[in-house]
Amino acid sequence: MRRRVGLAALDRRAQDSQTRSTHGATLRRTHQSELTTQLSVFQAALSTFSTQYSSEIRQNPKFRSEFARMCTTIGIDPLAASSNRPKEKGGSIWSELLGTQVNDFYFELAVKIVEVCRDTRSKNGGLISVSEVQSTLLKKDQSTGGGGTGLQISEDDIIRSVECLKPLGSGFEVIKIGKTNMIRSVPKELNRDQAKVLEVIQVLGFVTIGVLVDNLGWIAPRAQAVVDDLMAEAYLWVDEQEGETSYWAPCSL
Amino acid sequence: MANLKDKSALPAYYPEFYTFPPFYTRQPNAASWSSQLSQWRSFILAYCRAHKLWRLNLADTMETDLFYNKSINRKLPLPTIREVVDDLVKSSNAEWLSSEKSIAYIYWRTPEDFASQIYSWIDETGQKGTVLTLLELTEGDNTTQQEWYGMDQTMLVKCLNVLVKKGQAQVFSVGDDKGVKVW
Amino acid sequence: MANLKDKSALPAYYPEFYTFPPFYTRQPNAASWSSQLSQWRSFILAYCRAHKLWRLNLADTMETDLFYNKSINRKLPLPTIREVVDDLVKSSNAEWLSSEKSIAYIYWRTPEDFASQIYSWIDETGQKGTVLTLLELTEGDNTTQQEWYGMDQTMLVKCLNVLVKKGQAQVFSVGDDKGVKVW
Amino acid sequence: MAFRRIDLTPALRPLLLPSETLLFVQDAVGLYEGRYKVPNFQNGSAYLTTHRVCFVNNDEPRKFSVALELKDVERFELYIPFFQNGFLKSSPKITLYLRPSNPSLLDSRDRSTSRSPTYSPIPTPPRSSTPLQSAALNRQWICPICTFPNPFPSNFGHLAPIPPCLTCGVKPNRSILDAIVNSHTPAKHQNGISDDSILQAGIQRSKNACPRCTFENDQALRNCEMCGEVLSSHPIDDPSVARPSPSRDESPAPRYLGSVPAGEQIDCVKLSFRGGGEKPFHEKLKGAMVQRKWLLDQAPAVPAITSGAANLTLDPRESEASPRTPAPTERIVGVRGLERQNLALRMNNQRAIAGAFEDLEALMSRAKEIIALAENFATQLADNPSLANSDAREALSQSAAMLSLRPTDFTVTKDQISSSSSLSLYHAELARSIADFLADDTRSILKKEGGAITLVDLWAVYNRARGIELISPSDLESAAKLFDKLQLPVRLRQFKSGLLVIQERNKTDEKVAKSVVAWLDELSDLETRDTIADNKWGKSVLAKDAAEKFGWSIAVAIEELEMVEERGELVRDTSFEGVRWWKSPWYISE
Repeated sequence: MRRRVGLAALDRRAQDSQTRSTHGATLRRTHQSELTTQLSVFQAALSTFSTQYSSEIRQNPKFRSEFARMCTTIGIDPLAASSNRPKEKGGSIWSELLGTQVNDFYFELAVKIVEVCRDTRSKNGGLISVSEVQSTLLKKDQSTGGGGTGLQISEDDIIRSVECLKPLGSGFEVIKIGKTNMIRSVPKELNRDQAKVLEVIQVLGFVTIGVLVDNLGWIAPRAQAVVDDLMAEAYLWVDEQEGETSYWAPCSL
Repeated sequence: MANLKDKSALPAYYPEFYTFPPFYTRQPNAASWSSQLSQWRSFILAYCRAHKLWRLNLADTMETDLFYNKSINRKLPLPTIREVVDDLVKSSNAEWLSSEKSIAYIYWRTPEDFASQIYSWIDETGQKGTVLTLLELTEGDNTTQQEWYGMDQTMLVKCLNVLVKKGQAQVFSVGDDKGVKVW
Repeated sequence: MANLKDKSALPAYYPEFYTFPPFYTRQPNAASWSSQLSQWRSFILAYCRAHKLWRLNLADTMETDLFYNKSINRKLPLPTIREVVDDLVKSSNAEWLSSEKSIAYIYWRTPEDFASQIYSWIDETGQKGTVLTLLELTEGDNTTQQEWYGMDQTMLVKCLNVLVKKGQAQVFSVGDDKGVKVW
Repeated sequence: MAFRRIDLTPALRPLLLPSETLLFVQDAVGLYEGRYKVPNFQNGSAYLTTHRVCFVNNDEPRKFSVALELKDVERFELYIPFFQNGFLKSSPKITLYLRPSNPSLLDSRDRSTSRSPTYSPIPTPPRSSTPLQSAALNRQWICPICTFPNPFPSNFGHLAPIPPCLTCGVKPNRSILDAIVNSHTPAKHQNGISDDSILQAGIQRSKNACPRCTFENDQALRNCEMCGEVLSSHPIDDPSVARPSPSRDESPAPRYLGSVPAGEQIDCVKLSFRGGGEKPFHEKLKGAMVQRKWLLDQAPAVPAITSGAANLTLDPRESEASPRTPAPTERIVGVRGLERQNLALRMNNQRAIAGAFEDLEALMSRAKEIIALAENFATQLADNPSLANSDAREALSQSAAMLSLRPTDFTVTKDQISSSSSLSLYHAELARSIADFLADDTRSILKKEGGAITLVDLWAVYNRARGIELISPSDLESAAKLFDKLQLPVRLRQFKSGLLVIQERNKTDEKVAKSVVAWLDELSDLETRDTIADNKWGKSVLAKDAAEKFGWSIAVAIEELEMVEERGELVRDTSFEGVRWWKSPWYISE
């Protein structure tokens, strides 16, 4: 059909766009309503689930980590919202399932981790193993009447708490040295050589320049430079009472 | 090497780093040294308290458990010990006997605390107003339970001087011995 | 300890900041680093010149006065030394012997300068047109006063190549040694 | 008229009375007197508290912030126009009908500070004397027994019972209170009608004598030097006080805020909600009117139980209230309470949870579907923006927030989510409450940390103080980002290493740099010879020393020193002893 020129074409085009926009509007409206209905359906399912299993989620570490793992896989961050944020103010529905306790559990755990890292900073330079944090928290728990059989704080809980600190630009980072998870509470990253030296220390318990040269094939000055840097950051302590000077790491004590 | 972590065999007041070899080398890094210093300070005070040591003779104690960990064959060198005791002196937890810094009084409890303890003990035992010789106080059989039992004479005088300054006591010499009257 | 104030104890060519501890730390700030770099560049060149060092073996010199100031116990770390030498290479004042950057030629005087010096010396001593072995040039008893006395063979060849390129000389091998003819 | 001007906290929020708690906040609200719009009060936030309805205008909040006592309200109505998005878009309104108190009974408890002719807005008080003191000062009676300056309760009047003294609990007799009330505002009685009319009769008062302690202050002073009592307005004929003309053409009978034709009797006030939120506001208002908390003022101070839901604010006032009440109950519910709850949970035995995992799996898969739905809805909106009207975007961001989707993997951008009004209002209120928490002098957190605290430490301290219902790190981060927009007295700053720090607004880099360099010079001048190296190049310092000197934490000290280094004024000296800082000999100050 030859394109009609002139006024007829003009209003034809207007008409087309008109229909298209109304069509688009209806599509959007149906889509929107479907989304909201689905949300409310999901919310109902959630509340039934929470009445049944909420206690599990709150105090069983295995369940908690399984729930958190699934959330991350489908892109949900239940810890994003404060536990007391009312729904109409952008609170998340997960608080119903988790209840303020679980959010508070992770946040309170994170508060305690921040405090432990800060207290031990001068001792270990700001690098501490997750297991040591766990044992310190349990010891503290006992001393504050926690009865020692504390809500089992698993390493996974600790790692997740530290992860949720990320938005605070805190420089709190979970890094892996060798096989153990460590928490670094100082902004400065470890370069490859430094991490390697700490790894060796984890295996042997200490390190000397000779050991580094033999095992890693580094030339002595390079090894010395790396060790001096680690000393400057207070990650290593020096021991000069037995033959060759040896370097130990309080964080892998 | 004994497992570094297993400190269960050691008494509670031993520092966490007692079996950590570098603990016996004065750390050059400022942050590490501040944590090392504070651990050594509290260890010395706790050790003296546990062993009722009023004076710390550096030479003698060099070989004791305080400064020498036989299991890992590590010893805190003398200059570092002096540095720690100097720090204790700064916070008035210690006092050098003489300038060549070989023996020091260790106040694991400050003279003021001792003074008030002695005062309340004398008060309870109703010996206010009576004259007591210093020996009675430190070696008398009825003070065996007190914390200051066996305290060094010169140190005892220091504590009593606190009471004198407060006007609650008077120290005077009885023959070649010394006596005190508390009211 | 030598009194630092009077730097007279140190040779003149030592940099002004030789006793300034931060001089031995690679400054992250660009402005500070540029002045630090230029001071280290001139120090290395002057040091090699004074000690007639043709090659700089980083590992060996790490412990010498060049990079290690014993009096304030500070030494320039290896990576920073490399960075300075790289900068020298850029301005063709140095050349790495091999890729792993452990030894470098230091041209405290550029090959061109040496070439013209050698040329004018040969000219003055009227030995133009005669064949001279490289050893004669560097270890001959009549070149002891010359700056290039004791120069490294490979480096001497580099300087003579300058003359060859300018067509003023010809290098050829004499038995297992090398000779040069200048005209 | 019942509207009275009120003071604001440093964070531009209404200053609450000791026993008053905030119930609800709603922005995009306008004020009407009767049928007339009140100029300058058309775009601000309405704060509903247990005692009052306060209104803070967005622009020039200090000048345009008023409050209406709930006890003056007889009844109230919620009016929602029938066709909301019709042509004549009128927004829903809440009308407050005022108690027909007879006009002659002049509102003697005028709380607004007497208006001085020089119509200068109250300069934001320097940090040291926070508005807390200035507000409490101007309305006090001295208890004859223990001479404790008690604040007048908000509802004091001829009919209300006499308030007991807060410390000794003895009730003064009425004559003392009336004497204080009458002596305080002599000027008003003379001219009878309006309280803030500036046409005071030219009564010759002795040169600026203070009503309470009769100390003769200087002419220009507004608060008495001796006892800080607010001085009554200056005699008019003081030549030195230039009277700017603008205050003259204020409406002759400024009984109302806005311009109301003379002679018309206004008996109601309207709040128009242009940004929604009228229903929750209405509910909370109903609750407040039923509870009538202001009647409790006479009763002995009931321990202020922090009401749960919307009460975000950790209001400094609460911390003042708690010392008087018996051991604050909420402390036990706090972090130690959580520890005790852990104990109770631990006693719980381990039930078989295999079933739970399958159900969890099912739940999660359904959640995945919804997320997929939301995602393609978002892409649909993104593709043809023409369709995306405001309520579609609102529904989208609402659902994203409810599912608390991670903004990074979800197409709706982070700011789109936080643009939904309810979310950003939540963050704005959180930001203000944190600013007050930091500015609160009893805790002096910022002072103790040397004027700067890392965001992590602030988060830990703030949550420790809250004890329960802890706030999430991402909420704190979004709140901190609003500090600048809300011109709060603190600002968020990011250091080179990525460390986030909260700092007093007036602390600039130059000032910190100058003070650090000055400190180094001072140390070098002391010519201490502890190490030889020091004397030629001046003294060097460690981060630890700087932290001690300026009261910073180690993390902040390192960042500040690196900042000065970045400016070229410091150089570093790294050895295994750690990093030492020296004044840079290479620095040539521009």
